[in-house]
Amino acid sequence: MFPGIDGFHWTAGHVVFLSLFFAVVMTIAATVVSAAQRTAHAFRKKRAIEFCWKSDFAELPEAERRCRHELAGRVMSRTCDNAFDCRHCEKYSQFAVLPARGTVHSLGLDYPEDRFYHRGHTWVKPEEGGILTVGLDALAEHVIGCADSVKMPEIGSDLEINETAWRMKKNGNEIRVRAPIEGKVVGIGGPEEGWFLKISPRLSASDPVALRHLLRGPEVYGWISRELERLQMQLRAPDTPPSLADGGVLVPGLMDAVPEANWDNVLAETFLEV
Amino acid sequence: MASAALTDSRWITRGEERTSLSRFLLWLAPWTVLLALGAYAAGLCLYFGLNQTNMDNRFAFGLWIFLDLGIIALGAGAFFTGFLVYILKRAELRPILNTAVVVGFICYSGAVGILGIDVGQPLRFWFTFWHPNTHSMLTEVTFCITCYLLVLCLEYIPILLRNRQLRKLPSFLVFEHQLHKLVPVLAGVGTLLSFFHQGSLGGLYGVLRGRPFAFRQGFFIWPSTFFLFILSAIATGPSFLMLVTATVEKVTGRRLVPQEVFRRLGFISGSLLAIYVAAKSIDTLIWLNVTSPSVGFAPWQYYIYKPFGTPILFVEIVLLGLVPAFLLTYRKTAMRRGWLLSAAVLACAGVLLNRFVLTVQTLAVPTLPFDEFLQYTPSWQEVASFGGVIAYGVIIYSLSYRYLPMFAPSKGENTNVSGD
Amino acid sequence: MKVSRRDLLVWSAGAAAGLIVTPVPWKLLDDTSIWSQNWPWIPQPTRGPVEMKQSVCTLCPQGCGMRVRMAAGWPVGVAGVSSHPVSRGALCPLGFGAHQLNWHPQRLKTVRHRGGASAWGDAQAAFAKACKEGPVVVIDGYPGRAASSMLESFAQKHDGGYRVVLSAETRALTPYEKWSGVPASALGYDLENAKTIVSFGAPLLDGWGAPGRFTRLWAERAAGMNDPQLRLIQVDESLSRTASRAWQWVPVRASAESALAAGVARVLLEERLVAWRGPMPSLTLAEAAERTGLSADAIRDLARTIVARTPAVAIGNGIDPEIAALNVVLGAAATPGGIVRRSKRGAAYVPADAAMPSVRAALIDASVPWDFAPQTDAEVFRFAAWDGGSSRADWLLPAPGFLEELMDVPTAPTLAAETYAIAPSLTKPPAEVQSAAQFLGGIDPSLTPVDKIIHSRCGNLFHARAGTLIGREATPVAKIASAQALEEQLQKGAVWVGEAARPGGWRCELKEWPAAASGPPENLTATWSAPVLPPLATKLYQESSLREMPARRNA
Amino acid sequence: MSARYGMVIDLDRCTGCGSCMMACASENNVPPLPQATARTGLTPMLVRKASNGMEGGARREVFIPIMCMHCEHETPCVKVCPQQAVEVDKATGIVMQMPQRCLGCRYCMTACPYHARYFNWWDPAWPKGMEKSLNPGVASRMRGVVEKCNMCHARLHTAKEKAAAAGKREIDLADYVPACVEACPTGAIRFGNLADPNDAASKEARSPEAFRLLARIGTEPKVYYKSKEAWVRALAESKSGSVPEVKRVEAGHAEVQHG
Amino acid sequence: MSRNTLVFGFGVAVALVVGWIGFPRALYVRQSQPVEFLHKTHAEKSGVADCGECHALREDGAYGGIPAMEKCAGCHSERIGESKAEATLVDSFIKPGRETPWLVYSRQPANVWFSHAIHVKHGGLTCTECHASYGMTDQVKVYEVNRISGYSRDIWGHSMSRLRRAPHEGMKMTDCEDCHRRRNVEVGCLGCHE
Repeated sequence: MFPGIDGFHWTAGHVVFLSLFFAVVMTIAATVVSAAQRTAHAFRKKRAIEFCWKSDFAELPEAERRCRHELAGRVMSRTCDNAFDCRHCEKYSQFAVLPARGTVHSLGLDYPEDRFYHRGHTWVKPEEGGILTVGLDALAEHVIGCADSVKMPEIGSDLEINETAWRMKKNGNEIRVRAPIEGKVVGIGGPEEGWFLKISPRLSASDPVALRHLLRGPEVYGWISRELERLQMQLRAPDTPPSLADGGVLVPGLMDAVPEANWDNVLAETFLEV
Repeated sequence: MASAALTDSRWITRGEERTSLSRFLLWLAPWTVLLALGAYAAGLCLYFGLNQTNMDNRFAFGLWIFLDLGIIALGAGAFFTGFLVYILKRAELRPILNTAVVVGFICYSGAVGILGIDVGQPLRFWFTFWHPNTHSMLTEVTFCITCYLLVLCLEYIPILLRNRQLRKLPSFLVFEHQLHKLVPVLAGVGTLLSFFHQGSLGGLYGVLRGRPFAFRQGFFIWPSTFFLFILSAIATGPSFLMLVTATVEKVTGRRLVPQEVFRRLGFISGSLLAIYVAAKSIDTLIWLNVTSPSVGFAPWQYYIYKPFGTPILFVEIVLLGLVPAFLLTYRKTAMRRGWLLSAAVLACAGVLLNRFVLTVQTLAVPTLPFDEFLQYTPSWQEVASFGGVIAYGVIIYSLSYRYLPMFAPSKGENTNVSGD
Repeated sequence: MKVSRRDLLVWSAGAAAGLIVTPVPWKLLDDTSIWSQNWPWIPQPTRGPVEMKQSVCTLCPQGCGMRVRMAAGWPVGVAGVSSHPVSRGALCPLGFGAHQLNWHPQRLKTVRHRGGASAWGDAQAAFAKACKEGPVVVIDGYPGRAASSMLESFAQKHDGGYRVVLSAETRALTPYEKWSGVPASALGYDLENAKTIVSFGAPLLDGWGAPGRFTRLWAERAAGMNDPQLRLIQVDESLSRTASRAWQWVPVRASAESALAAGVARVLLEERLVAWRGPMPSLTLAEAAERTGLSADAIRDLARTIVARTPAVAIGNGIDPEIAALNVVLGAAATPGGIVRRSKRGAAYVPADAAMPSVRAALIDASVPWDFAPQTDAEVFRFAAWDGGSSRADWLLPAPGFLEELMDVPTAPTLAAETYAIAPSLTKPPAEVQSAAQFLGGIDPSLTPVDKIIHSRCGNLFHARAGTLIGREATPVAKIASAQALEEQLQKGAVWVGEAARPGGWRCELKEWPAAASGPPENLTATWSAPVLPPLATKLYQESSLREMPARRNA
Repeated sequence: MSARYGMVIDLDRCTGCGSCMMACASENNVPPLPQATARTGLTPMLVRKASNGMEGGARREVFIPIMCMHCEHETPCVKVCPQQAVEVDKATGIVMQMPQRCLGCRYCMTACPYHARYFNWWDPAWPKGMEKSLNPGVASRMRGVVEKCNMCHARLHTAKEKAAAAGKREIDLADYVPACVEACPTGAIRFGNLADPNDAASKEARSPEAFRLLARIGTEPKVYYKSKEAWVRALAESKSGSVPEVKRVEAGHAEVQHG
Repeated sequence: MSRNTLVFGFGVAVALVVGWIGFPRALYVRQSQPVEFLHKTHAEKSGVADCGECHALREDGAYGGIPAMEKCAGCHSERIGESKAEATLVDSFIKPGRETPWLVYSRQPANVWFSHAIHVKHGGLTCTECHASYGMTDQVKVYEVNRISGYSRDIWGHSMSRLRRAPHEGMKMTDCEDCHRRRNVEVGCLGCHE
């Protein structure tokens, strides 16, 4: 088959046949190689995580992809098309100037005003010295209650935004908590003081855009109330009619309280998984 | 954890409703048994040799070759749909694209598997690549099928990697995306390859000048069967896809693709079938009146043996060719799902019959004046391996359907996800 | 540092990538396929020097000349010898597989007594005892050999009879014995000079006599000729091999040959188509027609055709007096192109199938057809190289197989001239094997052993100074230097041929028309029925539809 | 110069004795398999039978030795073999099958109009000890490959070697006689070099009585047949199915037919 | 260099070592000749100069191969000298009349027909072109047999890559064909296969 092997001799047939064959094989090989090479490139350029997030984001159900301005009531309805990355969203500023019209009411959950919130139900609290503390928000706490096991990242490891910050296990469900911000892990809080991370952010916290992508103020209430609504829908017994989102108070340790629910789905939607 | 062991919901695409794991396993059980039986039979043939089959010196090809030609013809839907979607940009067929790929993969890997048993010395398979005889249609077939199977694997990977758990590995997800962007290239290559080997499979018999029943004049090095096979394959491929999807819908009891897609497939299938029937009829006439007599074989000779009389010709061309072609294209019948599907069944039966006639009847009709018409009945080992391939197909498809987003094309298809 | 699953994946990916550029996958591909080309369980021929030996086939009394290809000391193939005066380069199909017979699964290697294993000692003792106790009959299937004379003289010493199982061809000649007093074993057919041969069911082209002799003749003088010099008329119930090739096929009812012969004779006599005058068959033409299923005219035509070209001779299959009588009518007896006396000598043998009362034991030589069963309740000692299955022998004694023992080959039946040849022992027989002659020699040392007899016979041939020795080329015996030279030539495969039979020299007295043969004529397609067939005979019997597997035989 | 070895078989001389089959099998180390049948056996040389379709006294039968016809043009098996396990030898015109290269796909068997190719359905086997009687010039084949008549190439080798030892380039045709030719008791098979116009065989091949089976297919077989009888020559054309096989003629029919 | 690259490279390295060093060792078994025969000694002692005197062609042109036992017995009917080889030869082969089962380095499989006559008479090849100067050596070459194919290692040649092969090394079909091509000899399958 290859020239020089076992009495190979060139004939028109060979020329046509082999050139076609090798052309095909080359094309196939090239395809695979270039795909692999592009992948490697993405990793080298640290684009991979952003990349996965974006494609995960694309897979999220419509209801999960609402724009913060809709949550804040600044617009009637808007689906985010930038994977919640308001820092590089040209639309952000246009809407941000409008006044929030969301009604602020008690949720029976504690969402302090001094924190910024990520859609993956984590909060970010600027500390002195430009360090940020990251922790699970009240809803998440209520849902999970006491986790069976928690796997925090090693101190000094780099976190990309939306990358898995830490993992928790509860009743056999794996929970990936997404990092609300990129930076280096400088400290970890253990079980007694509640799980949290201390992160020194890549962009200094004083930088106005650093935390711009996180929810705060009225947006939070819009968001949480929808989340509660969703929870109710997902947790209600199949036959009962949907109760209005009148802020029925959440019992702590929801997962233990309502084990029969499809927690796989609930958690996925809560922590922005596909 | 116990609760985790019982359920596989974490592997099922979120939002897709799937039956319980236990019921799924129950469904797989019989097929697994069949597959095991087939594997056993194949093992016998490999260990003891082909004396396990009922083939003989006169019936050197049997059930297996028929199976190969049959399923490869039906599997043609894979490359053809890919061609329509990526090359001709017929986006409306996207919903069945994944099914097409999986079905194609199953058909081709199954065929290659059977070929592995069918040859007497499987260990020497690579001789064909090392010392190929470029004049042999079989060489062409071997090369193209091998390459195309490779292509199908590559097309299958993106679907596989979109499984809910696999996609959690960033490298997989990124690779999937990158590969997916290049799939049009693969589709192009696949089209080229399929075009050739579908043809060569027809050529396989058309070139047999020693078998005037199969021998056909042709164009350049290719006998007419070369082109007829391509036509019939791309004509019935979509019909088969339609059937598979319909079956899945029946089994799972839910609508997976819009009826519009069915009608579209039906129309493509039907109109191509019409062309095929026309070509086939002309070819048959030429063969009966020119090709065959010129080598001293009177056409009537072939058809004096029951049950292989002239009726078979009528069934093949009219009943299983013209009729479905009409039903698939005619508006009134095409609107009705029932008509559409039964027409698809006829079309597939037609292509199978055609392959049967060419493989089996060719060997049965005598060439030498003092020969008799030959009989052949496959042994249980042959039938079992055959069943094994079917089971293999069902299992692969079931698994893919359960764990992969077969009919739910990524919502992100349109959202621009920049890679680099 | 701990190894993660990811590491393992990456590592194996690396290993896989690396392996591609090592010989491992490629050499394995190559070697496994080479293995498939040299599977250890597939027997391959042994390497060794190849040489050609010339000998004579001893499977049957016809003694066809054969060239044996020997590799590493074992026969690996046989072929005919074109210069051979009897077989003229031809062999029967079985002959071509004969060299494999010695490895036949049913080869006898041990003495068997009533089915159980036994030893030579016991056999010898038992036989010796039998000899003391009463008469012992010795049965030979291949008379005239040196071994035969040993058997015969032993039989005479021990007042038992010496019986012979004659071949069907020779049996067909026995009627003349009665009418002329010349022993059938001294008669032969002068086919070479015949112009018309009417065969009554004799398989002339299918194993009659020495295969080469007639088929060659037919090929030279008849095959594919519109007007052949030799007309072969085949009277046969079905389109046999011979019939399908004959110049004319006369289909008759099963076993109506003798009726037809009588009918033909009647026509010949009534219409005075022949010179001979004598008794007329009792059978009328009408009766003949009725029995044969032919029309009277057909019989008349046949009679006329037969005498249209003379000399004409009729050949029957087995004993059939009426066919013999037809020959007398045709004047074919004692005339060229008919039945001739080939030698002054020739003993009248006692046929073995005649009843043998009050015999203590019977010793059957390996040359006796396997399917022959002696009509006696005596203790049977049967020699055989192969166990052909059911046989009523008390003792089954392993004899040397094909080309394993030194044998001399006297004149074959049906020949018109005398011949003499020697078949040397080409391969060593297995240790525990003995021929009947050796066996008797062991019991009665006073018997002259085979090689001595052969030696003296060669001496006689030399001193008679008659005939020619046909080896690579023909040499008159008169021109040969010494008896030893003659013997060496014979050992190398040369054949001695006596003077051609002179016409006349004997007469047939046909007093009255013979009675029709009692019962159906024996129909032995082959004159020699071996215990077993060469394994390769499966090609003829089961791997093709060329011949039906004969009952009882197993390849 | 390149030879074109071929045969002319005189069907009028063939008595269907089967010597050629036996000689061929023994020469080429073809195994005698107890389980082989007429459709699974190995008979590189196979004597077949045809009749004139009549019954009773008018019936005639002819025996037709069938072996590889060594087609010269568009050789069907060579064309189809995917891995060059068959080739038409340039120097001799012999169509050579290489079992050790063969994949066992059997495509060539379906391609051969003469059914002269045989598949090794079983591993070859001989009764114990009989392997000593194998012809050293021919390697035994293994299960799963195709074999056929190679024109007794072992004898060609021997002839070549003999010639070489004598310092000659051309073989002496007397040294190269295929087993079937040698075995035929009536000399019905004539073997020779068809490329040599003075060769007896090539002369016969050109005689009006000579014909080739399925000649119109156009593969130029190098095995010729010849016969004086028109109905036998008619076998050159395919009239498949029209010949009823009558196994045995009853005397009853004969009565009607004969006269 | 990232951890992955290291691990990957490690994998490659392991594969290379196994494939190029371990594999050949595992594939070939070393066997020793039944009798330690020294060509040189015999050539000198018996004054034989030409290979053909022992490895002769038969009159029919067939190659005689390794001389049969009686040739050895010619001199070694009784022990000459005290060497172990001598003892084995005489006691276990010559006395019982057994042929010595020599291991043939260049043994081709049964389906190969190689005619020394043709290669020597027509091709004009000398012994050394294929068998090197083994006839002049004074030690016994070690015989290695391939576990899978059963071939002598000389058929493939000693370098696994088959690169940098001595002209006499390697006796695969490819090598025959290369040689034929170099000498413009045209033979088909029929020419060399049984």
